[in-house]
Amino acid sequence: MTDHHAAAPPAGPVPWKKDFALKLLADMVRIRRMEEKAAEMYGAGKIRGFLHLYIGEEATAVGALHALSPEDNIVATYREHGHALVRGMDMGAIMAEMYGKREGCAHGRGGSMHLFDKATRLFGGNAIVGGGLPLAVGLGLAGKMQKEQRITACFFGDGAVAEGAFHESLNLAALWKLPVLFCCENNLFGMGTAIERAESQTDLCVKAASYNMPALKVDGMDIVAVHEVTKQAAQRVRAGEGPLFVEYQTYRFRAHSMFDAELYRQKAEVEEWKTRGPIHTFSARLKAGDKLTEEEFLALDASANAEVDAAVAFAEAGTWEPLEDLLKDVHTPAENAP
Amino acid sequence: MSRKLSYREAMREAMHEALTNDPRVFLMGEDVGMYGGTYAFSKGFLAEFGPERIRDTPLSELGFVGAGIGAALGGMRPIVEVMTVNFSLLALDQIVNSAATFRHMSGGQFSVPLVIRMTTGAGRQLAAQHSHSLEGWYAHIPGIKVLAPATIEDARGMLAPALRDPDPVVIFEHAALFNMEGELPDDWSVDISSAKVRRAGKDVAIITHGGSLPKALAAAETLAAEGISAEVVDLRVLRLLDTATIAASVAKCHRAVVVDEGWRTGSLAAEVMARIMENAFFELDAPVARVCSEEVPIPYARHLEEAALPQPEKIVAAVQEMLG
Amino acid sequence: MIEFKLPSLGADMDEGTLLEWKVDVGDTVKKGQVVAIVDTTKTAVDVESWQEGTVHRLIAEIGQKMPVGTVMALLLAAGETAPAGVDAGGTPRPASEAAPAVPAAAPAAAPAVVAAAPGRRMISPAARKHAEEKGVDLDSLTGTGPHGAVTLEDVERAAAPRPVPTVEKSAAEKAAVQQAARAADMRKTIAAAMSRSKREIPHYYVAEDIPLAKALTWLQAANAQRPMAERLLPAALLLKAVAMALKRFPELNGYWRQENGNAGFVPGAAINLGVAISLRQGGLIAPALLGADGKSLTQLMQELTDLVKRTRAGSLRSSEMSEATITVTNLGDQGSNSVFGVITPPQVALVGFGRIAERPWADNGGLKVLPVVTASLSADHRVSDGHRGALFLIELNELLQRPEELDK
Amino acid sequence: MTYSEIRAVALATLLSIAPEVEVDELRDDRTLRSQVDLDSMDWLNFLLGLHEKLKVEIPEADYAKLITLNDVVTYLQKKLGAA
Repeated sequence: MTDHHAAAPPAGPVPWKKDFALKLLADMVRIRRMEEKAAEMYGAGKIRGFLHLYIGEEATAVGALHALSPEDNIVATYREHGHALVRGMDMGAIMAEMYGKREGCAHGRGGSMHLFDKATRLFGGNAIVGGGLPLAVGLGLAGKMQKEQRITACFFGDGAVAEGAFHESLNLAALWKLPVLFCCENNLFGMGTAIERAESQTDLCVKAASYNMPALKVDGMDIVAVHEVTKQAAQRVRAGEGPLFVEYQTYRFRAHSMFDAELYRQKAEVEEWKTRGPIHTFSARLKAGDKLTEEEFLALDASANAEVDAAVAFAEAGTWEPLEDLLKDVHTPAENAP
Repeated sequence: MSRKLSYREAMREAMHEALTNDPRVFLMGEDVGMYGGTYAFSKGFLAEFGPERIRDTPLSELGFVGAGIGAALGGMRPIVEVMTVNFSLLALDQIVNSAATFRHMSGGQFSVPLVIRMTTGAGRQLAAQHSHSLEGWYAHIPGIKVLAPATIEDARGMLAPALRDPDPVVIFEHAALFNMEGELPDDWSVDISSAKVRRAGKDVAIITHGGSLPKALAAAETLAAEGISAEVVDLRVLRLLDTATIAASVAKCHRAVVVDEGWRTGSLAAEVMARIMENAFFELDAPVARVCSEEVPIPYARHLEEAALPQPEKIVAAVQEMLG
Repeated sequence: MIEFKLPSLGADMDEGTLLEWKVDVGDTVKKGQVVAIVDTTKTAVDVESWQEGTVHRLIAEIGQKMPVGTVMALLLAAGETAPAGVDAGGTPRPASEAAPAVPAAAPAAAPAVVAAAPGRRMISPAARKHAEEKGVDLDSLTGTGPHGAVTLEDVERAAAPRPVPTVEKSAAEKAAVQQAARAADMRKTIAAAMSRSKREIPHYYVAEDIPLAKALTWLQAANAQRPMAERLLPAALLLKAVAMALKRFPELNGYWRQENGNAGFVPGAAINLGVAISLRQGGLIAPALLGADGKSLTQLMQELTDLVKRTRAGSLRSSEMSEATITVTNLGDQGSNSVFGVITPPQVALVGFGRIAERPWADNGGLKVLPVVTASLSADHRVSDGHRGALFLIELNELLQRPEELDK
Repeated sequence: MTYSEIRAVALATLLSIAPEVEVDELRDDRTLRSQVDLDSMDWLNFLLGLHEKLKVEIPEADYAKLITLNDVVTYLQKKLGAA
């Protein structure tokens, strides 16, 4: 069993105005509470199938997505509840989708691994490891060909790096200088396989460089660093420099999915990484900089819990899609063709 | 009025027209640009439409088919050319798990208006890895349409409605047809939903598609000389099968032979036979027969390849056996 | 009181076994705290509590296997005191909502069976094949299958002797209607069988004139010592002779069978002579005299008489109808000089006897008048050749010249 | 037994074998077997019926004398008379 020792927790002043900082903190807490409730509802049998939680990695999605524009395209993976929420999706629609209810964002057809939202240009979760990468390249190609300002951000894990799709997509994007931001959330494990047991080259930025693609590395637990680096990267891509690769070094505090016994890592390692947890370290830095009081934290935590309870109530009250609609939308009805 | 045209020129004309009429249309695939297309379908396009819209790709079928899907999601109308169905196996994940699935799985939010063209079939001594006929695999997948243009008219006419279709359309072009010449009527517009009776008859219905159509017509000619009137039905659309036309032809002839270059087990022929059994059971005077490729990796040597593939003589024999 | 239930522990897991409690009565439990370790089919897993409170009672025991949803422990919510004497039994109640009660799937639209084109009757292939074999005329049948299609069962019912439908009419009228219906049905059955025979069986014909002087004088002498009721007819002699002759010509006694693609002769297991019996109001049935070669003339005569009576009364057993291995038709004393019959499929031969009559007969240079019968053989050229057929008739002739040996 | 009584018995026996016969159309002086379709089996059963009802022996040798209905009745009358 290899050890991945956690560095010192993120620290230092937060160079943001208070309301912006609290907005990001609130988003992280909303994700955390939503994911905890999802775990509970899975245990209660309300959510079934597979469920991959984002607890521990919140800083990456919140920091990165707040550095992008609503017009940008987002392609994600099956660990995408946090991304969907920060992108602006209603928590009730997410919870209802995990319940399989008709009121879910995909009418209960996708479930936890396939959240879609046309309004926020979230082109889905994807249960195929690396499945989203070629799609992101295509979206980038369409954007470039239609001279649009939007860029495409593609989130994927360290596991996807081993797929052929990773090699083919990065090469295509670099070859055609497409406006694609490759956001690799390296949480050190591809399901139960530590990265050093899957990759001959574990420095992912070196991989990206082999396609002549500029690459940046950032502490995925430090929301300040994540946000600033992503903002800079997005500007370069938007300016037409071509694709860019960002490696967010992060860690998930819970099992790969519900449930695995986590035989592949030591409990001590998890505890060690928890000391670098994104929420409590950010709160501490804000408090130290007089940008957050305990009451304010409790208030935003309470509002997060209220939002979660409302989302659960919305999902519980949801209905099942009628069987008559089973075959609806296998094809696109003529009237609402794109 | 009509004019003489080869299958290749007809498809080339169709693509040229699509690229000219709609700026969202672009062609992407291996050697479609500088090389002019492996089978010269896009010769001269690069010079005329430029590298943005005639994109040579690296040998990354999963990558560029996925990119085609993404571009379609992004508002373009891509034509992705996969050199042959044999290489498309590398891109099957993107076609099955993304292209075919997006519309339904997203609860109707996203459509994928994409056309994928690929060559198929054997007969040119390319040996097992380059001689597959796997249309049946694609015709199995809900969410996409599958076409098999076998005539000059269809080669010219099918691309336009395929590009207009909001969902993915896969077009199989049989390698043996490219040099075939024929008359193209002035009004060549066609649908992409129905089968067509290419030759009327009353004693037996020979149901086939793509590269096997010329073989079926040749067999019908031989049978006519023996006083057997064979009807030849060109499926044209492999998903969604035009069951009504198939059933009507069986109802007229009461006997049917299905010709399909795929291997018989779990083949498209098997599906056509099931449709006949479900919809025209009481019309049958004899069990439906089929002429498929032998269940063997298609061999290189000419005599072996010919023995492995459906041939007019095998079709004639099947009909004679049936009429007893 | 808060019930702590065994949570669902994975997509493919319905129950778990408690390995270890991580808390004890009186401990306070915080949200997300691991309270137990449970073994699933895959592996041992830490189970956390999502509710907060103090442990009031641990219900599940170590090693207990239980379905998901079983109440494992009871917690007191913050500030709640234990109600006196309450001993909430931990009844295992799967909390997980049963699979959503969803209305039964709309039945997939059964593919509408396309009704046959007008004018084209809907007849199942099995029915078509059986009708041809049994010589049942399909046009006369109304189908009971889907959409009025004629099924195999419809044909089988038509092939077996039919109970004639009763109509409220006088007895005589009813009998007449029955008779007419039966005769009409019979005519159609015979027509179908005979046309199939001519279509499929390449007949060849051979004939032989057989002098019966010795045979008839022997018969008359035999009848003289017999009571009238046991009196023998010449037919009995002829049938016995045919049966004896067939023992040396098995290729005339059996069936032409068509089984999955290959067809061929199947020799009869016994010599069962189908005796053509005409019905009084027209029509013909050929029930079988089973094992004729092994029976005495007296037995044959009795069985023949009984067969004729039951045939004319319409009460034949179905086995008698279908077990003949060859047919013998005898025109009797009202018949013509000779008869060359049509083989009854699937048999492969038919023996015909004309009227026994006085005929001029050359006998070593002189001319005599003798009772003579013309015996004929129609046979299936796929199975035997004229040469063998002729030898059979010659054997028949010799047997009839030694009548005394036939009565064994 | 009188002639007509014997004739009645003969006709009853005939009907039991050939129920479709129109008895009143029968001509006594015409060959019986040309008016009624009786094969050798029927003829034997007809004579057997007379033998059982009238207890009269009819040897095969006498068959040639029994051509018309009249022949049959007078033959029986003679046999009965003598008995």
